Amino acid sequence: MTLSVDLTHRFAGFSLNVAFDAPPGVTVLFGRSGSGKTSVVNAVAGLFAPEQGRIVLDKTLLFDATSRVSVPVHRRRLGYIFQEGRLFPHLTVRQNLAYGRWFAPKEANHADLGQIVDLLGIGPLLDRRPGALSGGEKQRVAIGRALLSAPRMILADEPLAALDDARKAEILPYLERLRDVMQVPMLYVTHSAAEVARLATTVVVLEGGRVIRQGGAAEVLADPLVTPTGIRAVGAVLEARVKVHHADGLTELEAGNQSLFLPRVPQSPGSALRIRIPAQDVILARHRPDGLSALNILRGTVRHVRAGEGPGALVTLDTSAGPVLARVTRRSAQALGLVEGVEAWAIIKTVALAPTDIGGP
Amino acid sequence: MTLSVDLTHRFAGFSLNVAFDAPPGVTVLFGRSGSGKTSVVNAVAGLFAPEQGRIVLDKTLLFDATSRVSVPVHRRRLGYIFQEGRLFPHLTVRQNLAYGRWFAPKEANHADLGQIVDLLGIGPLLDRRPGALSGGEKQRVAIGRALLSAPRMILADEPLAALDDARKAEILPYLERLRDVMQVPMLYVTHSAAEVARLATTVVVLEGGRVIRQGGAAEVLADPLVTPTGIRAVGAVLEARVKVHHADGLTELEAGNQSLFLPRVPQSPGSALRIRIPAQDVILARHRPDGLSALNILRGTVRHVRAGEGPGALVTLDTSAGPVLARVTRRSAQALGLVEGVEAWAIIKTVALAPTDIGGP
Amino acid sequence: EGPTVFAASSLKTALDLIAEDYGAATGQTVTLSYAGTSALARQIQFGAPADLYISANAEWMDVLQEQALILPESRVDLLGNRLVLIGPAGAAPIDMAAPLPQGRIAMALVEAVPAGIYGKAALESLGLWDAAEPNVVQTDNVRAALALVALGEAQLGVVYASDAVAEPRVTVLAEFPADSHPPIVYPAAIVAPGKPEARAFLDHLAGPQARAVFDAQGFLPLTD
Amino acid sequence: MGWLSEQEWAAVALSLKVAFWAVALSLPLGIWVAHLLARRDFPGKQIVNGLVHLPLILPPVVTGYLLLLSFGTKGPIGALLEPLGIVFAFRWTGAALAAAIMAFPLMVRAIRLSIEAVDPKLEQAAATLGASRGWVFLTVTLPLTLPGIIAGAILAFAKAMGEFGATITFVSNIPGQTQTLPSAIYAFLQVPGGEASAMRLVIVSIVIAFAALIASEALARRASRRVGGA
Amino acid sequence: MGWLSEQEWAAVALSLKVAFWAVALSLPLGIWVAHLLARRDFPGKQIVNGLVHLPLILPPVVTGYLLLLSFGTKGPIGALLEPLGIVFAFRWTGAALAAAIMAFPLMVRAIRLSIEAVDPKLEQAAATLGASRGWVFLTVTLPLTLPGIIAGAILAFAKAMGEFGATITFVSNIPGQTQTLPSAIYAFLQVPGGEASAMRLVIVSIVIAFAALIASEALARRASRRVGGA
Ligand SMILES: Nc1ncnc2c1ncn2[C@@H]1O[C@H](COP(=O)(O)OP(=O)(O)OP(=O)(O)O)[C@@H](O)[C@H]1O
Ligand SMILES: Nc1ncnc2c1ncn2[C@@H]1O[C@H](COP(=O)(O)OP(=O)(O)OP(=O)(O)O)[C@@H](O)[C@H]1O
Ligand code: MOO
Ligand SMILES: [Mg+2]
Ligand SMILES: [Mg+2]
Repeated sequence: MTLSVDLTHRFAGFSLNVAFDAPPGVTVLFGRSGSGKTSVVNAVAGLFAPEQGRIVLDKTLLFDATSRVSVPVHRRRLGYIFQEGRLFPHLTVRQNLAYGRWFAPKEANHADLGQIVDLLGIGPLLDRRPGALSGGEKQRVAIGRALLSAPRMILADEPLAALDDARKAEILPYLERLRDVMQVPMLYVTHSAAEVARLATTVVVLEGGRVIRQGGAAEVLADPLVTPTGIRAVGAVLEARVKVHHADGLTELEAGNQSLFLPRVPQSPGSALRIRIPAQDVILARHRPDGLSALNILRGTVRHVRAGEGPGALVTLDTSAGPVLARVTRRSAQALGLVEGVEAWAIIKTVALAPTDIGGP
Repeated sequence: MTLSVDLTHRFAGFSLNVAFDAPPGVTVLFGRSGSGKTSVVNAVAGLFAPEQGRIVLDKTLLFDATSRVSVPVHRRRLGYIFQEGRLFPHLTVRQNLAYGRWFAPKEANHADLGQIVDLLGIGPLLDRRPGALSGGEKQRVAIGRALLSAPRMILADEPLAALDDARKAEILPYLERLRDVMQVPMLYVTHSAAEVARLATTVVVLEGGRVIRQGGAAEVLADPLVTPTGIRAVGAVLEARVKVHHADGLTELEAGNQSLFLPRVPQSPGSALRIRIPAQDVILARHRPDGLSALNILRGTVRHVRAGEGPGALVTLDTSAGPVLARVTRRSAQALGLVEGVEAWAIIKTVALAPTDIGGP
Repeated sequence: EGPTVFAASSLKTALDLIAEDYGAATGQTVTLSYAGTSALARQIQFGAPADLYISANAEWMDVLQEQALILPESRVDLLGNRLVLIGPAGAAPIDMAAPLPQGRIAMALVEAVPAGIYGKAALESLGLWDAAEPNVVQTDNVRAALALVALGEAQLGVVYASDAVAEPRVTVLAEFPADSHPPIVYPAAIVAPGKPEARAFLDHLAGPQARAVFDAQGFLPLTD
Repeated sequence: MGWLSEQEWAAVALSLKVAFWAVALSLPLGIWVAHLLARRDFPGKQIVNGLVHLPLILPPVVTGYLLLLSFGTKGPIGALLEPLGIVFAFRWTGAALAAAIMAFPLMVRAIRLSIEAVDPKLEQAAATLGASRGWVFLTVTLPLTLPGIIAGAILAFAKAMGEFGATITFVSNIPGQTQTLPSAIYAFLQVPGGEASAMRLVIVSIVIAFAALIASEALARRASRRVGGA
Repeated sequence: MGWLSEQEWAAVALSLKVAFWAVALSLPLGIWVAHLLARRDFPGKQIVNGLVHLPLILPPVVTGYLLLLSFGTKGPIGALLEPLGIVFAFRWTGAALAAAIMAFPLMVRAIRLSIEAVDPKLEQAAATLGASRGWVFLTVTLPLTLPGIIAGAILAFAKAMGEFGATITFVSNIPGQTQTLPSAIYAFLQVPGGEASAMRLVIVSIVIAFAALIASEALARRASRRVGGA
């Protein structure tokens, strides 16, 4: 399922001019506060009619300003997880969750209520009304409500912002499963580079109402020039394959012909994975280091060294597993003689490949 | 200014039983969604009267259930940044910001409107009403409104959750300045370990309505048993002192008698700093490593090795700068022979000491 | 400064004309306040600034007189009226000796409003009440009863002759014999303490010019 | 029973019946009109709004007279409805119609205010979950408007209990059929010394109205407690 | 001018004056009572609530009669106020009083509904910023209640323009002093052939009321646009 968006709108003091084509999978809208993310999502949902533009989902024309086509919101069947919850105050949590099911076509692929409730940890809340739920509880119910409406596509506006890391770590794999197993496409807004790396098929970077960059997750995150949410987001994404699960709880992956070790992942041997290596978690050495607690050491050739404004430099290392990025100090780069063409080793801490940074392709 | 909280309340299905004493500075309430953080803050603000309990701010008794004392909300003068914004829809952004100033005593220490507006980047929004602001814009105005009310104390409930990293990085130093220069105490709710490390004087960890741990930020974050928001929060906090600013943009710090290098920090030589070293960003070696891009290598002695449930282990290394924590795989721990008493080197990437993890003492 | 007159509403047309003439002749503005007889009487009980009261029945005037709110010597039965049975325009006259034809009979409230009270007494004395009662629809004033017949909603109505005159959509089918009901009188009296202008106007009302107007409106001037 | 005469009891019973049906039957229309005025823009909206308020502006007698003109047996609407067996003239149904029309502006305003207070964002959320306009209205707008509907109904009920001028003009006063409490009270007040009798009926009115008010407050409280939380 | 007699113009002017003052002077009290009923719990709340609704429940004549009893020159309150120079009996002020009392339940309900719709969380936020109860009310509750206040005022104005029964019973129907439009219409309807004259006045009433309605809608729209965003 592909989504094609092209829209122009002038608010007083802010103009939106966004066009992108999203292939199947998860498209992440990434950008600073006020860059227009929610406006784009609202236009796709049909809650906001831009002055100009055209929105097509698969073969369905959802909106076209010129021919004055606009499919009514309720026929679009897009499960929208709002930035601000929007639970129905007069219904219990259970009724909120069940609301969309009422209207979904009978033959739709329904998620299982019990499973979602367990996933979100909202079992004890089912008979309460939303009024006195905590911030995170509200957000979890809102996620469940959208997931249970059997949507053709999910629109998620910072769905995990109010949640703690542990809860995020529980929900993210489910979203991955939606993407991979149930093939539900998503338009996903987030400020979190970890979520981008983990979920995104495509990243669309917005700034001041315009698309400043669009591309695959690996590509966009590896681009040091695109750091809308801070330098910490830069990193490489490698494609890997599960090789074997070891008895000590580690999983061995193969990327290129190199081995990488990760805490046990659920995927069975042979399955493909994406792993993200934040540039700042990589240490470089000119000689193969020895006697380190880090298990993952990749050999490569320096492709280029880009000095930033501060004391840092970003080094791209071509390895057989793919390009790996490393942020080092200029001082170190000089001391080690890191220049284009030299051989170097990237040292990556096993446990730095944290679960939230791992996802299927 | 010290805050002493002791309260007991039974909601249907949830009971709150929280007591803690907070020294001057920033007290962070840390805990999973639904653990009772907002309820505690509401009780301090006077928006929720617990069945039992006593709340004292400095020498002022704010609330005492037994003697039926409850200072009215508006006399408490606590600047509350709510989890859900709560902007006044009928007032412009400017009027929202100015609201508290009206009621503040003339002699109060007023923050400067222009400065706050710049800090929060809400200049272009001043004449708009909050209705159509973006999620992050609302949140920023809410922060400004509380800061400008000249409060005796700030209550902040996940104030930065809706913001991008870049914006957070701009606001955090201001909060630090409030804490350090203007000496405004804060009760601060967050899910972010980085914010805890940076701001917290004291951390109170809640779970299921009870305090499960309380202590200094360094102490609590270094405790692997307290990981309410996931294992990634564990790390050591070291006290350091600025030694010299180098020409290549690095600042040299001294911790214990060891040198540490950081991208330039604003503090002048001689000033004290707190730096956080997340356990997962530390690599251990048995021999002094050489030819690495990492500039910060600390020598120490393994105090203990704690194996977790997964494939990981947490190693505490006593260095002259203080205890440093490292998360390594059990496999590495065995391979390197990391046991109590052996000598080891901690390799810390310079740039891993990111700005949001640095704060004054 | 002319007198303020509190008068039963049904006198409006006649009194408006008379007051206009009177004003033209004497230069005095007569202020006329029209409302239901009972409302006016109560207002006088509570100190209304009325100089002259013209009631549509004797009872309310009696009440005021007992409470010494009017000057008893000024009280006159100013006007009389006749009670008539009406039907839609063009309907054939009716013989009161025979039973009334079927159809709704519009009357003012038969226990409360003078025209209704008189009407009921008249029908009773003619032996027609028991048959008529189920068909009686009662209104809060005579004019509303008249309107029901004029609009064709009721086939018969019991109203004052003075009401029937000016309504072209109704005809008088029969006149009730004067002895079939208590005499219909509109007593008038000066409200205490008594204002000279009120006496002058009361005298004018009893005079020939006013009588002519009342006559034309279907009232029976009683004062001689 | 001895306190009120049989005919007075009949007036009490009739008033209750009239007020009940006046409210019950006009409520759906009131909700519809309120929704129209609150949430739609259409040409002639101000005319509809004005018409709704008309019974408030006009003296009741005029309203009653206009009702008689249009809904009487000889009136155009009355003549149209009669073959269908719907008769208002001189029936208690007419009293109910008059009461409903007089109470309509109060009912509509209360409901409209409540509809306007419903957050459109919740309605949008319902639409994204697949609910069509009609379902959004039924499952979100309407339940959230409940306090206003209750308020509107009780206002209308009170007004219907007290309505007199339009009722007596339209359906007159036929004991047992169209004699409501206010007509009976009016009659007593017309004759000297009738005040005491009138007061008995006034007290009955007040008792009924207080009971209805208290019930409605309890209902509204429950409705908003459900929305508020806990 | 030829279309209406001088006396009729006087009635129009008087009705406007009466309705304006009835609304203007009762509005603060209406807001206060609405706030009390919406946000406070106190013993006797149901009694207050009932009293507010009383003029709706009672036939207007009864209300007028009770006003006469209490505010007449011989009534206890009237006697009390007279030395202070405040006289209601048979003055236009009395007509305003009657209109205000008859319109009061409508005004209070509309405002109350709007107050109940204000999110208490905003009021709490204002309190944390240092606003005392009174200031919270003035700076947050009141502005957010504006649409309801406008609705309440226009309902009350319409009712005041149409009020008849209580007014004529309380202050009579003295041209130039207490003769309002409805009283004048009523008087015309009492005499044969008066319908045409009555209709002219009815049209005047309607025109005034429509103008007031349209103005109030525009005001309310502006008030809620301000709240809604943009
Ligand atoms: N009035 C109430 N009735 C019943 N339960 C309540 C009430 N108020 C709060 N609770 C429950 O108390 C618990 C703590 O709520 P609180 O809002 O303090 O959580 P929190 O720690 O702030 O969570 P979050 O991070 O999700 O905002 C929640 O489970 C909540 O549902
Ligand atoms: N109706 C409107 N009138 C004027 N400006 C508007 C309107 N709606 C949105 N905007 C502005 O458009 C910009 C983009 O808003 P949007 O909600 O899409 O931002 P966002 O990227 O979702 O931000 P955040 O991360 O803070 O939620 C903001 O500056 C907002 O103030
Ligand atoms: O003139 Mo009357 O008092 O309405 O019958
Ligand atoms: Mg947004
Ligand atoms: Mg919370």
